Amino acid sequence: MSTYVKPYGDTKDDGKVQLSFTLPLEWSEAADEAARQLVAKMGFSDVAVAEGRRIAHGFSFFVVYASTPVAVDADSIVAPSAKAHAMSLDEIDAFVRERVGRNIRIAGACIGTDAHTVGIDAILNMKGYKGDYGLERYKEFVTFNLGSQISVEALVDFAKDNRIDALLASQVVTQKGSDVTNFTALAELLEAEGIRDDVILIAGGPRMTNLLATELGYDAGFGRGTVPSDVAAFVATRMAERIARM
Amino acid sequence: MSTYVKPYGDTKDDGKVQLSFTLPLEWSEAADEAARQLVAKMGFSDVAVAEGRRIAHGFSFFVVYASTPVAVDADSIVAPSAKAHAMSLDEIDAFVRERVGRNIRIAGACIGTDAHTVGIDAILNMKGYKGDYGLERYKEFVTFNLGSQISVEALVDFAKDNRIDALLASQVVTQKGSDVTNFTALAELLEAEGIRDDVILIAGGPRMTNLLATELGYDAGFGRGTVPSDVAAFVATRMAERIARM
Amino acid sequence: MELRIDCALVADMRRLAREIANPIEDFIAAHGTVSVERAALRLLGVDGVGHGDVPLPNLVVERFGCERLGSGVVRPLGALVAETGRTPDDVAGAVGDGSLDVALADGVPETAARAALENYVARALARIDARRQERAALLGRLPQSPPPLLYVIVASGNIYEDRTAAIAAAEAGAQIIAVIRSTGQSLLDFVPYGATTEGFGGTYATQENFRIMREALDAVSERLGRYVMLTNYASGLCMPEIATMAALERLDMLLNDSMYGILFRDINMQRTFIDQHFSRMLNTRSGIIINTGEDNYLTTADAVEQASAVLASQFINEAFAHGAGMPDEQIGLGDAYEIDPSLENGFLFAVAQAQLARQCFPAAPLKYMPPTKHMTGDVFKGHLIDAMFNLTSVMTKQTIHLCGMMTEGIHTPFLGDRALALENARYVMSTARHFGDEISFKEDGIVERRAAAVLRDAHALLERVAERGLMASIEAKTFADVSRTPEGGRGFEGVFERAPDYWNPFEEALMPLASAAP
Amino acid sequence: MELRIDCALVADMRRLAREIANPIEDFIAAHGTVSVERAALRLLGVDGVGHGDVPLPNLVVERFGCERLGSGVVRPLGALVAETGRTPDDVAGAVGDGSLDVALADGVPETAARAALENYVARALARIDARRQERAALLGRLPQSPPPLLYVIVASGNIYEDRTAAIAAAEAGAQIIAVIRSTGQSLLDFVPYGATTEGFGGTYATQENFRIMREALDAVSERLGRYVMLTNYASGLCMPEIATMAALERLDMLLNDSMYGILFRDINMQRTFIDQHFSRMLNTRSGIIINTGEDNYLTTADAVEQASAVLASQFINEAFAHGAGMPDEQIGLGDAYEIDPSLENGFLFAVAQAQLARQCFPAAPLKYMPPTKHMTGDVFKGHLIDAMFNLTSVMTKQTIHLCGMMTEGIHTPFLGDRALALENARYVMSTARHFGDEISFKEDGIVERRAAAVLRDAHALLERVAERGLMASIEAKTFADVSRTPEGGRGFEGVFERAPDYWNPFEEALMPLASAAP
Ligand code: B12
Ligand code: B12
Ligand SMILES: Cc1ncc(COP(=O)(O)O)c(C=O)c1O
Ligand SMILES: Cc1ncc(COP(=O)(O)O)c(C=O)c1O
Repeated sequence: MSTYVKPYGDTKDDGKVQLSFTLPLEWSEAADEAARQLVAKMGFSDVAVAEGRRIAHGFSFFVVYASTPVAVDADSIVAPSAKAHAMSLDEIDAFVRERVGRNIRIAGACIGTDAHTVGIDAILNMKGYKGDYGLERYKEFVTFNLGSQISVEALVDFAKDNRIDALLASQVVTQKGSDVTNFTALAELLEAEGIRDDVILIAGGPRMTNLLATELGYDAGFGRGTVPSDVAAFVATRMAERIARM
Repeated sequence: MSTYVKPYGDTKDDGKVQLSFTLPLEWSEAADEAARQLVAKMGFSDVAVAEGRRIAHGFSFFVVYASTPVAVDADSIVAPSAKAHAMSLDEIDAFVRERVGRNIRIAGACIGTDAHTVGIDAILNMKGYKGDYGLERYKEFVTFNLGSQISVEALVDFAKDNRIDALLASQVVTQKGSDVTNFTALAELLEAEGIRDDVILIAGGPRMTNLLATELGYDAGFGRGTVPSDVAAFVATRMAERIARM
Repeated sequence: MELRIDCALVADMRRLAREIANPIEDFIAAHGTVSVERAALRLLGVDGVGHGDVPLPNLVVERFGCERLGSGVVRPLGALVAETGRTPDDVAGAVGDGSLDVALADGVPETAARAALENYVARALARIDARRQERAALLGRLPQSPPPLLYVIVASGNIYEDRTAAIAAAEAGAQIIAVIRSTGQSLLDFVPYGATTEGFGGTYATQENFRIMREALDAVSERLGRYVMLTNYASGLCMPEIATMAALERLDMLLNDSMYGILFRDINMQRTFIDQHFSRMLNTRSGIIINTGEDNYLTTADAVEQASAVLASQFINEAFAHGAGMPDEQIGLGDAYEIDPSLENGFLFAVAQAQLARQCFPAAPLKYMPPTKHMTGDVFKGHLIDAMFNLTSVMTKQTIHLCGMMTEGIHTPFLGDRALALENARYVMSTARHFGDEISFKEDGIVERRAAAVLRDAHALLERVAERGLMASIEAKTFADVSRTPEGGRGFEGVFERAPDYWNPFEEALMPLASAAP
Repeated sequence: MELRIDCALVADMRRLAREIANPIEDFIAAHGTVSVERAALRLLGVDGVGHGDVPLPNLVVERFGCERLGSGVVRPLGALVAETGRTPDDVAGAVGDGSLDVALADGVPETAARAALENYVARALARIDARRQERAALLGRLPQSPPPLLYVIVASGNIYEDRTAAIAAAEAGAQIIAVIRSTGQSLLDFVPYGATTEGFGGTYATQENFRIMREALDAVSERLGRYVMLTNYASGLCMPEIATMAALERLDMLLNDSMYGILFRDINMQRTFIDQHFSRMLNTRSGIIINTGEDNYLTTADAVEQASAVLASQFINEAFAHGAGMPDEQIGLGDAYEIDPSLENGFLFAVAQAQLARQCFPAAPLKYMPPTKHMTGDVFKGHLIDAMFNLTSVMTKQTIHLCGMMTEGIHTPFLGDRALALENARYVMSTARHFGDEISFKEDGIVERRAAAVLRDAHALLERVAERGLMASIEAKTFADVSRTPEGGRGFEGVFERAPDYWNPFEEALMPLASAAP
């Protein structure tokens, strides 16, 4: 089956979209017209330049409403969430005891030059995030928080030296694609060292999606709004699957 | 010469655009992905779904930043403003006395079912708009304000009966293209009655542009931010041209 | 956050407003309108359309009214009911299509005609009361969030898209849904029939549309565990009929102003005064909160200058509402945040005005309208102006809060616009929830001086109106800078002088409430 | 809008902060750092890079410092200047590339070495003073708009794009431009050289970049008729050198905190304390306003809990600034609007904190940082949170107002984002311009109780720190929940004990100012 969806303004399939942008043009009626033509050239119809104004010498800002003819087939989009397995802390601990039979060793870090530790700390630290305890609080996890600006090499060495089961990498800075570069480097180094299959590899950060993470060769990816138990449940379930397969 | 311009985020030609829209989908990571694919399908690259969230049962709202490959040639865009002739009230009156040699008779109305008189009143009424006196204040204009919800037929009849030189039509409601429909009807009726060339025909309203007005067969169009002297100057200059041509 | 205001002046304004209303109410008591008659017919169960899609109530009034409109149309209808034993609706249909000779009514004795309708009248009132009790029960079981009650409009022009939008808005936090009606409906001298999917800037107010929306909102109220209110417009040439339909379909509020139609729609003033009186008696009985239209003074003229007109109008609206027996709790007096955003300290002026209204009408569920006039295509700026409005509202404890849309300057709201508007209101009102309780104003500062000036000017305005009389004042451009004459404007042909035997059983039934008024 | 606060407590906090600073200042007086030495070299005119792109000041310190760093590097330089008759810059170049034997310095008598530099020292100070006078003249001729002074960042990572952005921002109303430097520059133990077009989240702080921006802003200041200020970071391992460059290029403000590097960059605490002292003496002389970094307590932890840490840190920063001779007018103490937008009455808490700072530090140009932590991808909501921040700022008369960006949760600001942010601030601050003057707070209400609690907690915190000592307190996780040891962290190797003959002519010159401090 396929369900094509379009943006919804006030009527099904009207395709209404709001856009805003700056053009390097001094404002004039011609600049408004340039904005209109630009948006029309993008493929929109019914282009209304709602606002066009000078914001500085040689720059104008525009707010535009227009209709897109584009639709996507919502049914064909597969973006399974890594958060599928909702379990509480106690349930997860019990699950690990029963189905894994030993502690799970977890290491997390902000990799590359990234120093935004608040996100990974939210997942790892005892106190957790939004009322959800962090992984350190779980009885069946042994957790290492390596902190910020950890090179990919250092993290892989740590994993080898400490028999880590699950590696958690965070990237908050995304400028110039630095997040993807660093995540890729980590996955590749693990492959090169021949230990990729020994660890559950998890990526996280505000722009991360599970889909992107799997494309990058990770087991899972977690984005904005993640709470620790989302991650804990994933790790526990995935470990159990591995144990079962062995 | 041609100067291709693209939206400017923080670097020349980065093509950055902000979009927002609603999709008729329950929120999930797949809905975020649908939004991403939709914007990619519109032709944007570097699509970042900055925000995706449920706003109601079966509806999600998205904020997206992306880069467009589209550019427009700013130099090729001709959208001459009708506001070109900056003159003060006294200058305009003097100009009319000298170059037209008689009073100019002006009639204005909100046509069709439109009852938004504030805009046309701003142009016509004595007190004017933003500190700029209205056309009624000009010594050399004889002004008729017909008010709101004036049918195209009534306006044309009035023009004929009162030897009107300049006809000012306002449309504020634009839903379902009603403005264009009414403006077109007025221009066509004037043609049909054979008096199109006897009047200076002017369109106005918040979504009007001079370009659109000329496309609709008007002498000029005035949009948001118009002050009465813009219109007065245009009418006076155009009248003088006509007199000179005769 | 009390302002020090001159309470004696306030009391005197209330006295002046009553003085202004008195002669008008005398006039009302001696006159009737076709729309009040049609409302009575609707209450008796006359519904549906006849030949040429003309609503039955209109057809009946036309038939009966040609000669003896002054006596009202209910008596002849009652006579025919007595004579034929058929229901009023049936009789109306037959009268409408000409299959029943209206002359048959002539011979029926007064008492028989009255008696024939007794049950129908009682049933109508019972149905209204039942609707009112239904509402009370629902509000008890599904309590609303505390005020300011967030109110949004739906205006797609298609009742089914409006329904989708209304449900979504309720889920996003709306507590009141207004279905905007199509441009110009107020000038129609009949109420369209059935579900409608067209209209400009809204779709028609019809009884079926009311029903569709009420049903949808009842369902969503149950789902959300809080009652979501529905509102529409009892305004224009069919004001009393809409009040009737709203009573029957359990709307919770109605836009209803004593002078709006006169000033802003050029509806005849006699017609408007009579219609609003009957509408308000009915609204009182149905427990419907009215919303007055003072915001309209501000959208068409300078908000700083019009402030005193707003306050004066609020007092006049209150007086007429009281005159129709309406308790303060149902009188939603209007105001709007229309001050020019570029005015330095404009926010202080808006706070002064809103707080002044709050103190002058402590028990009224004040209705606060959002910025509209100064909203441009810059949706980002617009969102901020709405935020300052939201802040003013929560600070001054407004009751009915119309959420401003960032796209006000562009289009009727999109579904997403409404969600953002509600988010705006919820955020600002939560983060500054008790700010108003925390502060007091500098004595004789900008805010207090402004409030005092507005009060003084409004008092002077009411004095002038009381002296000259309301109708003459309206003619003399006292309000909104327009002049209307007592015989001018739309719908004057539908006004009649009551004959000594004029009879309207609903007026009779609702009257006691009116006389018991404060 | 005064809060009733316990003035005795405030006075006692100031006393405690001094008590805390005293032993650290004694420590500072007995120690030096490589970066202070490099700053002295820069002041003497040593600039440029040598072999391997290493800056000359670094090369010189390396060469001279290997044995006798404790005496400072200025004396041997002076000796070589005396010996060779060449300029300090020339000598440095020759020392750097090894073409001049440093042993030559050994025989030169103390007085000769000192005398050789006298003119250079005087010239450096004269240049700083000239820059300061230049600023004063410009401010006189091109007066700024009244505070809150709107401050925006540019952060494209390319100094030329940053220049474009800065000019545009100034035209859109910005009064202060901060050029954000690349991630991690604070951890470099040298200052990069020349114009730079790369970096993450900003480009490098270099003297040439400072010059480029200053020139551009001077031009736009003339065009706009109001002086536009420039700021950067005197923070990290090169704090004193950046203060030097800023003095020479007429920056107007500098981020400069007495503990930020220790807590948030794991820079050694001894290094930081010494560096900040010298930097502040220099900033005092150059008339540069410092901006402290209390906002950082709030971005990494709960803002409601950290409120007292912010206030305590403000007192400590003030004490150290006073210790360096800095007058109140140059001490831009920090705070931020980081309260969770979903917290009911969060706005009241923010107002309480901001007003508290205003009253504790009446003469300080308070720096107010925008919401960042709770900003998400929802730019519409973000714009509103920024509006409430803007309102708080104008109400509580903050001086230096960093404009929040609706896109804070997404990317470093676009040119258009900045324009919208400035529009937001201008609108809110104008429409509510005198609101703060108009109101007073309920006695013992939510706002006053909150302020009192924060004051009490901050006092207790300062008491504990005074008792334990600042270094030990930092080790014991008193601030920002991190522990740092006196010998730990980056840059400790650059700290040295002063030899009895330690000589730094600039310290000597700047000292009198410091002793004349309040
Ligand atoms: C706080 C902050 C800082 C603090 C960081 C302190 C610290 N110890 O972390 C300080 C002040 C040091 C800082 C510095 C910088 N910052 Co900063 N910072 C922020 C800010 C305001 C909040 C980030 C945050 O803490 N969010 C809260 C947490 C809880 O959310 P989160 O990180 O998304 O984490 C959640 C999920 O993503 C997920 N998650 C995250 N990681 C992981 C990992 C795993 C394994 C899993 C499972 C889940 C997971 O779970 C978390 C909980 O739900 C953001 C703006 C913003 N509002 O987002 C800018 C921001 C991230 N910073 C930015 C920049 C540019 C910088 C600097 C480069 C500035 C400069 N020139 O110095 C430096 C870079 C420092 C460095 N080397 O990385 C930019 C990044 C732009 C971009 N998209 O690339 C932002 C977006 C601000 C902006 N608009 O410019 N910053
Ligand atoms: C005030 C107002 C009203 C008042 C009008 C009172 C009156 N006497 O004019 C009332 C309350 C009656 C009203 C009613 C309605 N309104 Co209305 N209204 C507005 C509002 C808030 C302001 C318009 C305004 O006065 N602007 C100020 C003037 C000065 O600006 P302006 O009209 O653009 O005029 C300037 C220029 O455009 C130009 N200009 C205009 N005309 C002309 C003509 C000439 C010849 C020239 C040279 C220049 C010129 O010069 C003027 C000065 O610069 C706008 C929202 C908004 N912020 O724009 C909605 C708005 C226009 N209304 C709207 C709607 C839908 C309606 C109703 C249909 C609602 C309803 N269902 O009843 C009715 C329709 C009534 C009708 N039959 O037309 C929509 C229109 C949507 C659309 N794009 O189609 C808007 C945009 C609101 C919204 N977001 O939904 N409205
Ligand atoms: C009191 C009142 N009635 C009615 C309306 C709606 O307008 P109309 O009468 O055109 O339906 C408004 C709109 O502002 C109003 O304020
Ligand atoms: C006082 C202070 N210095 C410096 C910085 C900049 O960080 P870095 O030291 O990484 O350049 C900040 C940023 O928040 C700060 O507050």
